[in-house]
Amino acid sequence: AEVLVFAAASLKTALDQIAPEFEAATGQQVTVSFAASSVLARQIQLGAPADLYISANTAWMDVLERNGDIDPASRVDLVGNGLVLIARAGQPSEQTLTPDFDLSGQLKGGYLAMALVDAVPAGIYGKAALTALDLWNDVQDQVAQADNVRAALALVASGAAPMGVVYRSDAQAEARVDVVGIFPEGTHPVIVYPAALTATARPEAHVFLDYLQSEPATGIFKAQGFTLPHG
Amino acid sequence: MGWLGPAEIEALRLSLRVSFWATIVSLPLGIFVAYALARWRFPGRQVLNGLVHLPLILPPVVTGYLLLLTFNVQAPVGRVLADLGVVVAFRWTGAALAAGIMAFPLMVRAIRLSIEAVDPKLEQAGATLGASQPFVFVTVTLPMILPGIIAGAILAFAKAMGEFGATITFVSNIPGQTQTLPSAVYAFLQVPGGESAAMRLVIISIVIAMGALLLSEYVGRRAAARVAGT
Amino acid sequence: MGWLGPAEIEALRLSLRVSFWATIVSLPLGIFVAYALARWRFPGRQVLNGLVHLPLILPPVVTGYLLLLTFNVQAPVGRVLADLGVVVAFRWTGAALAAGIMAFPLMVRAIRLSIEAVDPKLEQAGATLGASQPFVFVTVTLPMILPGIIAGAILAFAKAMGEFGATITFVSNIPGQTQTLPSAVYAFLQVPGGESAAMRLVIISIVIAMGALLLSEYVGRRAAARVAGT
Amino acid sequence: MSLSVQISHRLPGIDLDILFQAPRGVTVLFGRSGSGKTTIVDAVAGLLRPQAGRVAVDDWVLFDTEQGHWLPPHRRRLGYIFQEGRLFPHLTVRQNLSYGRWFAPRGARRENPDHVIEMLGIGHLLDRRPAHLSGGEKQRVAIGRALLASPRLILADEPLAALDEARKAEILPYFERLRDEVSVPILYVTHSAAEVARLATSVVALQDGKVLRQGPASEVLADPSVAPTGVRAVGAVLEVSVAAHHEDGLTELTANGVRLFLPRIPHSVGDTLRIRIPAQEVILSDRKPEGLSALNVLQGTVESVRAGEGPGAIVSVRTPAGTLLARVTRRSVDALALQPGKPCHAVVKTVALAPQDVGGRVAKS
Amino acid sequence: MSLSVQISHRLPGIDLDILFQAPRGVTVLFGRSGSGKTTIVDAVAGLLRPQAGRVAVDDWVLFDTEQGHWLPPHRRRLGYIFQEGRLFPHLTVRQNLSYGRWFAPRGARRENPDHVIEMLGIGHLLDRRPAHLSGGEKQRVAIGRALLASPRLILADEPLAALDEARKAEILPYFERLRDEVSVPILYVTHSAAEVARLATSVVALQDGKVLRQGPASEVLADPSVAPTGVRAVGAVLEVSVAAHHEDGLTELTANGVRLFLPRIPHSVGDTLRIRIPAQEVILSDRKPEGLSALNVLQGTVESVRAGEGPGAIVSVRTPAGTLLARVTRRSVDALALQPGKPCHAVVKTVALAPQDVGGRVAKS
Ligand SMILES: Nc1ncnc2c1ncn2[C@@H]1O[C@H](COP(=O)(O)OP(=O)(O)OP(=O)(O)O)[C@@H](O)[C@H]1O
Ligand SMILES: Nc1ncnc2c1ncn2[C@@H]1O[C@H](COP(=O)(O)OP(=O)(O)OP(=O)(O)O)[C@@H](O)[C@H]1O
Ligand SMILES: [Mg+2]
Ligand SMILES: [Mg+2]
Repeated sequence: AEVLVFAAASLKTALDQIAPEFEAATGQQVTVSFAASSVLARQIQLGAPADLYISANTAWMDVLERNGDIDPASRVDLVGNGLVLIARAGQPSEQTLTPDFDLSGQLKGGYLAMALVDAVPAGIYGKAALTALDLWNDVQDQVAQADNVRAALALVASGAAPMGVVYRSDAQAEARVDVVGIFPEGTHPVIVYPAALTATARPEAHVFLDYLQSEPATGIFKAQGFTLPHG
Repeated sequence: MGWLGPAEIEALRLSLRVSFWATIVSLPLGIFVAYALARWRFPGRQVLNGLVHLPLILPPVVTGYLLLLTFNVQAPVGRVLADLGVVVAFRWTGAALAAGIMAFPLMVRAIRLSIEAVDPKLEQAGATLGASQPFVFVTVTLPMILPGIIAGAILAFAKAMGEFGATITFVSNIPGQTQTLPSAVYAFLQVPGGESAAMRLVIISIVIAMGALLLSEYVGRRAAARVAGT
Repeated sequence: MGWLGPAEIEALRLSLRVSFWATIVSLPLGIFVAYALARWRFPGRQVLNGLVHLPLILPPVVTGYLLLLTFNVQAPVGRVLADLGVVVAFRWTGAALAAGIMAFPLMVRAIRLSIEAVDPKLEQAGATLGASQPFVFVTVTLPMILPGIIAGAILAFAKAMGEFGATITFVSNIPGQTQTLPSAVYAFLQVPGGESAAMRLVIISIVIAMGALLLSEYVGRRAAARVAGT
Repeated sequence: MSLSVQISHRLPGIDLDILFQAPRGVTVLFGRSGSGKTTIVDAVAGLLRPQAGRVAVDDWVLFDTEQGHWLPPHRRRLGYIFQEGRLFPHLTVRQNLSYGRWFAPRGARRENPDHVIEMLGIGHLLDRRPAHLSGGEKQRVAIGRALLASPRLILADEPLAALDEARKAEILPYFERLRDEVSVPILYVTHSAAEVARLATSVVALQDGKVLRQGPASEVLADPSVAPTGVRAVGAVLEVSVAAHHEDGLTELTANGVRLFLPRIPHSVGDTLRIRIPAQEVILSDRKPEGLSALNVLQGTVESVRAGEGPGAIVSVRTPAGTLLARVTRRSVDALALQPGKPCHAVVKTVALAPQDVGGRVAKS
Repeated sequence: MSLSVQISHRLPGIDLDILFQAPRGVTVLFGRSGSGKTTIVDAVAGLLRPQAGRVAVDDWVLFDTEQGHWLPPHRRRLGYIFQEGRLFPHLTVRQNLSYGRWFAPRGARRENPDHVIEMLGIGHLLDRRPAHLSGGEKQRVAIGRALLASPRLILADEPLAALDEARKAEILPYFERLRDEVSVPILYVTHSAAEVARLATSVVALQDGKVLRQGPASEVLADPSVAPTGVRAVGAVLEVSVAAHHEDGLTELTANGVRLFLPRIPHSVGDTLRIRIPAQEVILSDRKPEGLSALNVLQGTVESVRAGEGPGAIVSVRTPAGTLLARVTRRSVDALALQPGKPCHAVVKTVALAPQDVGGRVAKS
């Protein structure tokens, strides 16, 4: 029997490395379906045969938990992430952002690429952080919202937008961009990827969820730029 | 195909299978609906026409969501189908269903245009010679609209090969079951550094779709030349 | 429209504007390309044909990404255009460009089918009466393919109204500039509980697109009836 | 088999009000362009649904609006030769020809395809598609397609208009045979007086959607006031039988014991035929003419003289062979003092009895 | 203006090898169905590009494959009346008619549209679209469309085939006028001997894509061996002038001083005309006939006797009015001992000189 995992698409690189290791270690097959957290959550609500759900934000996990679609006991915060301001490669190197940061000046009339600020987690976090730093009002008319954080990254990487707000893990993997600013922890809600077994999960799924929290897997997550929550 | 991983080959095979069946199965229905819209006047004609066009108008995600609401195993329709042994939710059949529905307006429009271009006087001639309406359709109308059917089928196939939004929303992105080429492309595009893998898959789609296109041009031209003479 | 917020009205207006211009501007080019593909034999014809169909085959995200690479102000093409005063990146014009390109294959196919159904003998008759080829096209071919043009335009408009993947990837989602109805729908669908707001917008799209569809049916039928006689 | 047609139909262009009964045989619709001929044929075929009317062949009712009866076209077993061909462009000539055969009931009379193909001279076209056929070739294929459908009713809308005289002469006997041997009712539209005279059992003259006059060919054609294609169509029709074939290429006929000569015709001695003698081919003489190249001289008495418009008059002459019509000038009427009761001779040029004007075997009605 | 045509073209159905020179006036293409008439007309129009050939009107070269010269159809200023109508379905009859006028150069001769519309009897159709016109109505509109394009060259492919005799009689004079007054070269396809006789300056008889015979109408029609539509087309053409119109509706003509009568024709006294006397309408007599209703008796001597196939023979008789042809039986040839030099009388029925066979004014060539 295989384990069917529904995972947020931004975990693809990491899970694509972890799954073979797990299979090699346990002989168990793992299949992962990557899509937007919202899409996967709705599918689970409507009877998808998934065993394990890994969301890119807590909101959708909360919905599933409330509806009894997951096993609340199994819910864990799998990995975390940080939020950074990026620019095209070759920029002065990173600094921690403060309210004094002249973001709109640095944009030079260009756009600030973000994920959808009211819909997509990275955008929601980014808006919260900018608001906390009191920068949002200055730049809100200059925000280009992409449908996901990778598209926002692509806007900067291609040069279409001079700067963008993305996850640290994304910035790290894209050579054409540099991190120019780091959003301090407190400026936005904690960025976590919660994971939980679905209500219909087969027992083998538990093994994989455990595996994700153990050594080879956590190393791979870290190498991708994710943080491990609570340590 | 040394430069394609097994997962990618799987996605390619699945995409071909999904697009093929989506096209083949919807073709008879498409021809029927096109004929009805072109030649019959019946109450609800405009409603049918609107329904057919709906997948074109709706963002694919919405279509996928509506499909999910309709065909999931808990919904009435899905349950009835499941009792009949047809499960589409999270199966490749569901991907084909989504692709077929998304491609349906293109197919119907192309075929309908061709039917409207057939001179009813020829169909009448068939009737005077003793052919009933279905027979006239098969022996006169159908061969004459062949270029339109081919055009419609190829549009549908191409659309099915490229369809992604409705599919992933409806049947998710499960490798080997519902992960079509575009879904795989999407997944690659969601992660840093996935662009080159994505492009590889895109090029494969292009090659296949272009091949189908060329073939359809050839077949369509032959069909048209038959009518034009020699 | 008390139940629509100002942002949504804005998105609706923008969607209409984008779809309208995408359709109108691409229509002459669509007719030209359709005519060339239907009636001329030239080297590179199949390449043109393939290019036209490309947006249909590619996942919209890829199309949007390619547009982004081509038209952003850093890219050569984008820079040339910017020097000419035409900026499409992050503008509604860019959204229209994306929508137009995505809809182009549908438009061309419909028009091309109609052109292929026009009897060249009628065009010859025009020529013997002294009309040069462009004149014959305008006075004979064009009126006769009007139903096809209308079908093509309406398909394109509907597609443009529903287009989302390429648009958001290319010009992103800037309220008032590039936030079209489908982007708004997408955004609503990303958050828990956003479904009802999304459906409200979807219904608006449907109403508009169906209105356009009915209108096109009516105009198309009148055009066809003219040819069929009173 | 008699055909009864009653149709009322309003169109923007024309008000159709048609009522006629046609005996078995060929009913010719005759009338100027736009008088409604094709519309009537379409209604009989079921391609047009008249606002009111009834069409029946004997008691086989094709439609009857009063009873709400409507036989769809494909159930009418038609052989419709359309005015504009309407060949199937995607089928070869051969496939066009055999199209109707798929639907003919098993028991139906079958034409011999080879014979029809040969008669129409389309053997070399069988594998071509219609697009590049010449106008006459298309029309011939259309005729063949209709004939090979084993029809119970033939509708022919100017079937020979696009053909040359020689080809017409080859095809006409075929329609005669259909009329006489197979007794398929035929509704035939033509502008040609020769075709009317030769084929028509009954003629329906139309004008502006109304029946102007209807009756046996011999009567309608003898009436100069209606002859719809002009005075040239006026003529007498005689019933004759073949007496002998002579060696110099002439055939001798007897009409009530009177001898008539005409160029060799293919009928056998003893056959009964109808021949048409156009009024304008007849010369009258007040004495027995001598030394004339014309071989046929019939003695008779003037029955009536009808002056038409213009300089001509139609003189009918009772002869032992039957009543002849002669179209002469009024000047001649005066010069010869032609008036009822006056004895005279009718001179008919042999060759004026050309094959086109010779009808086939007279149907036994 | 003379038309020179040379075309070589291979088609799957036919090998075309055509060479003819036509004098100013109407050149009639005559030949059986499938003999290549439409193909030639298409080549002249530029709708077909022959593999080799040259077509010129005087020194205005339409195309010349050797010199690589090719005038596209729209530059040829054509009035092409197609065999199959080809009306624009999306335009009203009025718009169809005026289509060609947009492109006629400013200085071009303009037909009066009202006159053409009246002649064609399509005034009541002007606001309709072609789809539901009758066959003959379509054809008439097609004729009007071509004529109103101010053409420098008229191509008419069986323009009158779908029309009734009465309508033909109304339209034919119009072509005559074009030929005589406007001197537009006309290439005219027809199967009707009457049309040939009336219009043709020159006749080109075709067979299987080759020119069988070509020459002036009077010569080709007098030759029974080529007359492509059968022996009925054989006849003599006389040049006559109008002498008087009589009160009883007859018109008196003189042909070299010989008087001939025929029903009133619309030409003025003094006009020069051509009339055709079909060979089969002529009776020969070895003595002066008396008491005959025929008004025209011409004295002459037999010039030649040509026996054709079958029972007939063509006798040509030199008369003061010109040479007449008579088609008689061989039996009569023997009975009257007709042989060259023998004096005889030719009897022509007045009414046989029907209006259809009266040509318009003779063009001064
Ligand atoms: N659907 C229609 N709408 C309007 N007018 C029509 C329609 N159908 C026929 N007519 C008119 O009715 C008249 C009779 O048409 P029909 O085709 O029966 O003529 P026809 O006698 O066959 O003439 P032809 O010898 O020219 O073929 C014509 O004037 C035609 O224009
Ligand atoms: N494109 C073509 N391919 C093959 N055969 C052709 C083509 N065009 C014409 N033909 C053949 O050439 C011959 C001459 O055709 P054309 O149309 O010139 O005849 P036509 O003399 O006009 O006859 P009709 O009096 O029947 O109209 C026909 O046998 C026809 O089938
Ligand atoms: Mg008709
Ligand atoms: Mg022809």
